[in-house]
Amino acid sequence: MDSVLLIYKGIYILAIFGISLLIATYSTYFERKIAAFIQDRVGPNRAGPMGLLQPLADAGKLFFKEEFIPAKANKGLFILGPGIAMLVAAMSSAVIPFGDTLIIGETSFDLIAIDVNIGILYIFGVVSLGVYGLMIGGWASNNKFSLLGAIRAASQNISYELAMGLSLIAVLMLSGSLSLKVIAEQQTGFNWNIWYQPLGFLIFLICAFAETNRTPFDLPESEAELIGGYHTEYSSMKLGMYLFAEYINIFVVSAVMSTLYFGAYNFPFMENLRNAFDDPVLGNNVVTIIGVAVMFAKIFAFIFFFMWVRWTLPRFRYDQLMKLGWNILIPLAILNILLTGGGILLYEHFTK
Amino acid sequence: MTLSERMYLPAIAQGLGITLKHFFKKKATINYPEETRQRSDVWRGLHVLKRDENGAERCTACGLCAVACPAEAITMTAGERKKGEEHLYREEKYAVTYEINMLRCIFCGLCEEACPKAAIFLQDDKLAPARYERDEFIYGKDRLVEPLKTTETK
Amino acid sequence: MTESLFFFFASLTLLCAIMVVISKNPVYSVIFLILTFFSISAHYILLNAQFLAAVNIIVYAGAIMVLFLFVLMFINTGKNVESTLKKNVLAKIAGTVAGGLLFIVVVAALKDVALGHPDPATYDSQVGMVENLGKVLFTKYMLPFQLVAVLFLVSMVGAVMIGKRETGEQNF
Amino acid sequence: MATDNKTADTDQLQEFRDNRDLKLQDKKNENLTTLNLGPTHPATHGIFQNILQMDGEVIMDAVPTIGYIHRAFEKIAERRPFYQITPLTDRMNYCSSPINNMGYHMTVEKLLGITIPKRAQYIRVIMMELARISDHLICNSILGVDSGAFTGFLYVMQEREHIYDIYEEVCGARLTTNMGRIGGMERDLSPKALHLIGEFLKRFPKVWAEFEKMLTRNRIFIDRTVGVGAISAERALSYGFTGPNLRATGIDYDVRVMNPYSSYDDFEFEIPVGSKGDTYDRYLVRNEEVWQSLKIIEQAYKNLPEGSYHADAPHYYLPPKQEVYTSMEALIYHFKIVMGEIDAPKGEVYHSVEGGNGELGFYLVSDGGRTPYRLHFRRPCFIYYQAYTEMIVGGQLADAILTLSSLNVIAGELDA
Amino acid sequence: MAEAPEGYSGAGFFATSFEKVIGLARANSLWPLPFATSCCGIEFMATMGATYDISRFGSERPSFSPRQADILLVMGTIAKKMGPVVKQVYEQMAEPKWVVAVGACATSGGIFDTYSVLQGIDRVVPVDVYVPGCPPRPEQILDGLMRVQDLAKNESLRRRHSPEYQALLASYNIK
Amino acid sequence: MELTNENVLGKLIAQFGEENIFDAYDPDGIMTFTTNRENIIALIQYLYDDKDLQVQFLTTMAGIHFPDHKGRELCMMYQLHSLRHNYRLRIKVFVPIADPVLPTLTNIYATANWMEREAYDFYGFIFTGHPNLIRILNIEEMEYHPMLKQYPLEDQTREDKIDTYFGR
Repeated sequence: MDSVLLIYKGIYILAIFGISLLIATYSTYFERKIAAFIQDRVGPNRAGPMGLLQPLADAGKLFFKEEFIPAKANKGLFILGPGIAMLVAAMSSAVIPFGDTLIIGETSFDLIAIDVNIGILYIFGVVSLGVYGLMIGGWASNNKFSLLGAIRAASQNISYELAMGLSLIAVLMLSGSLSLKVIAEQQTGFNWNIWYQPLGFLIFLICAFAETNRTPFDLPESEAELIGGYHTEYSSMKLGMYLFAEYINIFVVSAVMSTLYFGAYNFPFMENLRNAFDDPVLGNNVVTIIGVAVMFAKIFAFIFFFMWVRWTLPRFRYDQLMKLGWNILIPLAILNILLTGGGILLYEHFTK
Repeated sequence: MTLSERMYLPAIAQGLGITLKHFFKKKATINYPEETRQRSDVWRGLHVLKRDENGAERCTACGLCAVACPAEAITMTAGERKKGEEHLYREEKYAVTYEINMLRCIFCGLCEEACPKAAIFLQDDKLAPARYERDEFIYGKDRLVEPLKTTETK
Repeated sequence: MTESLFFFFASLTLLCAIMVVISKNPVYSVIFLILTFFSISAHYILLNAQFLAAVNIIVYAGAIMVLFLFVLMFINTGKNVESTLKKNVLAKIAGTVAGGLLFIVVVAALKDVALGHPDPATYDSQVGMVENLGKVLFTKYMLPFQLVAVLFLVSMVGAVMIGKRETGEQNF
Repeated sequence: MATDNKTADTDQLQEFRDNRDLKLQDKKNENLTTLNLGPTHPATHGIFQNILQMDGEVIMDAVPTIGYIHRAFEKIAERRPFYQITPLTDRMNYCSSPINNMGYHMTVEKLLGITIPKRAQYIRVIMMELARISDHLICNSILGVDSGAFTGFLYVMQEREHIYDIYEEVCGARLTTNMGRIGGMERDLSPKALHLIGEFLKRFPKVWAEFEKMLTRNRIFIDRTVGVGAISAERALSYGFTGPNLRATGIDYDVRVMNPYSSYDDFEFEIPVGSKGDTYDRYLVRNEEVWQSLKIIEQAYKNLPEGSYHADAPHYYLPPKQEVYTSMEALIYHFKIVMGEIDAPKGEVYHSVEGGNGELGFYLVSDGGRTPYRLHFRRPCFIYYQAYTEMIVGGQLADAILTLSSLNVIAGELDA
Repeated sequence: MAEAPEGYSGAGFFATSFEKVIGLARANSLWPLPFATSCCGIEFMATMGATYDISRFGSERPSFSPRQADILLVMGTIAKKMGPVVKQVYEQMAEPKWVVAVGACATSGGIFDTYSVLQGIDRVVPVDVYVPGCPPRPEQILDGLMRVQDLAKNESLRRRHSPEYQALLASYNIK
Repeated sequence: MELTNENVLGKLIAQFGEENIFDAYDPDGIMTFTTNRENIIALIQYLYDDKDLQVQFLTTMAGIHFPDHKGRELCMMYQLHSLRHNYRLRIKVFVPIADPVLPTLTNIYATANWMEREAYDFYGFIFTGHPNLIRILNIEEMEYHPMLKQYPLEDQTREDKIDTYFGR
């Protein structure tokens, strides 16, 4: 029994890792395609049918490109940087519930790698480490553009983490738990958190853009100013790892947003569907499988949104970014906490 | 700024709306190697040395094109037409060698304009292709002169 | 299992801590310090205090050390300071004295310490969980908690004031 | 012009500059980092280098270096017959080559004393205004690209393709047009060209309005540009600014109105002016100028007079090919013109046109020979780029880049 | 690792060696470094634009950092003042790298046969593909890109270590 | 006062004297006259300050080389513009090539800075008082001033050039 679960967990973790890699790989493809479509172009279409092999071509090329370590760079840290970025990005998807429980025979399998009761803090902790990859890489490159990028990344991530955490607290007040699984379970059917937390979601969304360094917050790598920012000096697969990490981060953040605000794997009328089956096990499994699909649909919708915004908006300037984070988002998040607290009190006052 | 502009969001939503509209628009791309974009009739493309209606070369090696060329890309040597070559060369003088350095050429069309015999012509349907070696860009008469229209190809 | 993990993490913590001190490059020091925090967090997890573990990482590794690194990158000194320090005999003597004093204090403090042994009958393994922590904080330690909060607020206001003064405007 | 935004705080800037001087003098100040912006930086679209002294993200000083694509136009011009100089002018401000072509032709016509027929003048106006549109279109959309909004750029680039189609129909090239000849145009507007212009007039306003909608009132963009790279009217005049960059500071100097050429006095149009001379004003002025150019094209297109498309100047304008074959006189003229054996009269002329970036002047000295004795180009970019240092100091790196793209410095024109 | 691209149409494809696969990967993912100095750079914008769309070849990601670029597209006049910069950028690029000289100025100096202009960038860096035109039409630039793709497809993985290649670099005084 | 060429010239001669304002003529509607290097700055300053003229815009500066004019080989042309009155005028100063020294204009017009550097680069004019008189377009190592008539245009390193048929 225990060993079955252990093996299952191992397989599941591998699968999640594989899926996030796959999604990250194909995110590059979708980014290019979506950018092209938005810009009235057709995008990559010559590598394989509809250009579907484009990411493989990129990966293959990056693997076999010359490894280049600048002479003045700090070698150890130069290699460590992308490693940290990749590792941290890959770690963070462990606590996300991608689905409910599958029941096979007697055993029920949770579709979550590790269900810790501080899931959200875990993600928060891991994500907050992601910036080290950028900072160390940027600093070790011994290039001024990289250094500027690293410094921007550091200050940006720290500033927006605060607002992000504050906007989260409102959700936690509603759910009363730090476990993502519990938060997901609470939003059955159409009872999603977004209806109670529109402002909180907005703040979280903006912070998510900032944390993943996407436009309009892509200052650490803004092409027009810093060439490549922190990854200016990187070539071959080390660059690939940075790019991977960025896309995995988008994936994870999308998953977190779906879980926290958009009901994770829950979808409207799921209870009706579940009850429509005579066999509760079958009903449960069908709903779970649909739930997984729904979860991924939500994630993809968010990924699309990320790219859509990326190709629409101009980026902020450094000081404006800071101002937005500290002067607008943090007060707003605090206001949101107060409002939520007041709301909960009122609700309890009138219902009890 | 008005209040709505201060809020960031309305303008952002408007921008997103425009880009989404384009997402579903018909694409403007022309798949180049398979399809080609239509060029104007007067497009100044690759040079050709014309023949007259009898298949004789029009060029008389007067050198006006070489003088008119701001890039100094044209070189030629003139020769006297011998007896029995009337079907090859229209005038009494002709260009023994005629070379255009396509790398130097700026396709300004001044040579075409300068030619009093309407011999050199910049075609609208051909472009100078990219190549690997610098030497391949010296276009001699073998590549410049219009291929002879034989009866078979008619 | 737990015991061996404890020893592993304990030795890792000590090793990293020593590396923090002896690394010549301040950036390496910071990275070892982060590793130290990680292994301390591992200790927390072994104690079933997941919340503390996570907060330790978020606050120390995720925020404070980032700022350390940030400052180090800006200053980008390292070598010069180190070499001048090394040559200075006075600094060496001062270091020795200070280290010796610290050692004495530690010995004095640990001399009479009796290791507590929790009673397995009354020990609540969930004591470190978030709910319990929250309950304790908001009941038993209400006053200290609020005092700390006020202190925090004051320091925040102070930080804002200092930050503002730097631009040269006389706002207060 | 709508500039309802916060005023540029000149006092603060002055204070900053005083502080900066102190900081720069203090050589021991190790907080300043040197950043080498260019010559291959993505934002320096052409090639110019700036060595920046930075205090964190703030620029304390900048030392510009130019000349990376110096091509010696003025020297070449002294060795070429008049008609062969046209291809050179193409490559000066390559975003709006027809304006350069026409400006040069008008200069030579002024020297030779040729007046060209109305129809040719109107065709020139159409082409020049199309060129102005394509110039401003690149400048403003690149401003979007440099601020991170890439997409608008590709929307308007599609319209530029249509402008190129018109060029192609008129002269046979897309970018380096070599359009027009001394004494007129080389060919009349073909029916297809007229049709394309008509289509363009119908379609372009929609695209341009959409582009404006994406950027103009977007607060991120406004924040990024308002007050950035501002220059006062006095300084701008002292630096010899002309064109949109001068008009953004509030001075309505436009060669098309001050010294009308090529029948510009026939058309109704307004000169948009800004007030603060910052990046946003430059953006707005260019945007508005595009609308005005459209207005001019529309008028010229509607009222295109009948007549010849070139002056009757057999000494200078090549005879039609058909006549060369048949008439001896035409053949002689043809040879003389092509060989460059037409002696120009002695004299010196200065003629200026409103180029994409300002007053594009040609100072031509002729000693009666076959080539210009001296041809000096007044290149607006070269003249106003020297103010760049003054404009970016005190701003941030990101500001410097937007200022650069809003100035529309064209390397070909800068370095000549 | 780069898997054999399954489903890639064409009979006998699977018989091709590993080298071919890498070659294909490289050919379809040529990230350009647009070294645009003048007019040709403006035409390159058109190539990137919607009508010609260089992204179809997988090359729409311009890497302004030389480390990440695969092809150096030199577009526009390279003056003598600029020559060392071109060389430096070339040296900074990671192998495998290709150079395309686009336009009359970059290939041969064009009309600027003057004291200040380099008469073709092959005087400072080895050039793989020349694209004529002043400026070339976007079609021609794409043509040049496809030529590089052909080169990349057929290039042996060991070419960059071969003595011929080293000798070539040495003849340009590079490294 | 309406600005006509006669008016302005009269005013300037009254101010500076016949010996300093000479060779006035009007080749293309822009009044052109010559002055000497001692008076050029004062003259431009006067034009700038005068209430009636307000010639406050420096359009361009261009050097010209006349190798045949012995003793006054180099000419510097200043073209000024009064934006208020839309009145242009052109001032020339001739200096010998052995002593190509002119006072700088940068104190009046900021834009003169690079124009003078360009003139130095091309012709070798020396502007006294210029803040940073170094080459601007050419490489610093260049040994000659390329726009002087005696120097060739062509790049001497070109190999594929055949001179037959090129009359130049």
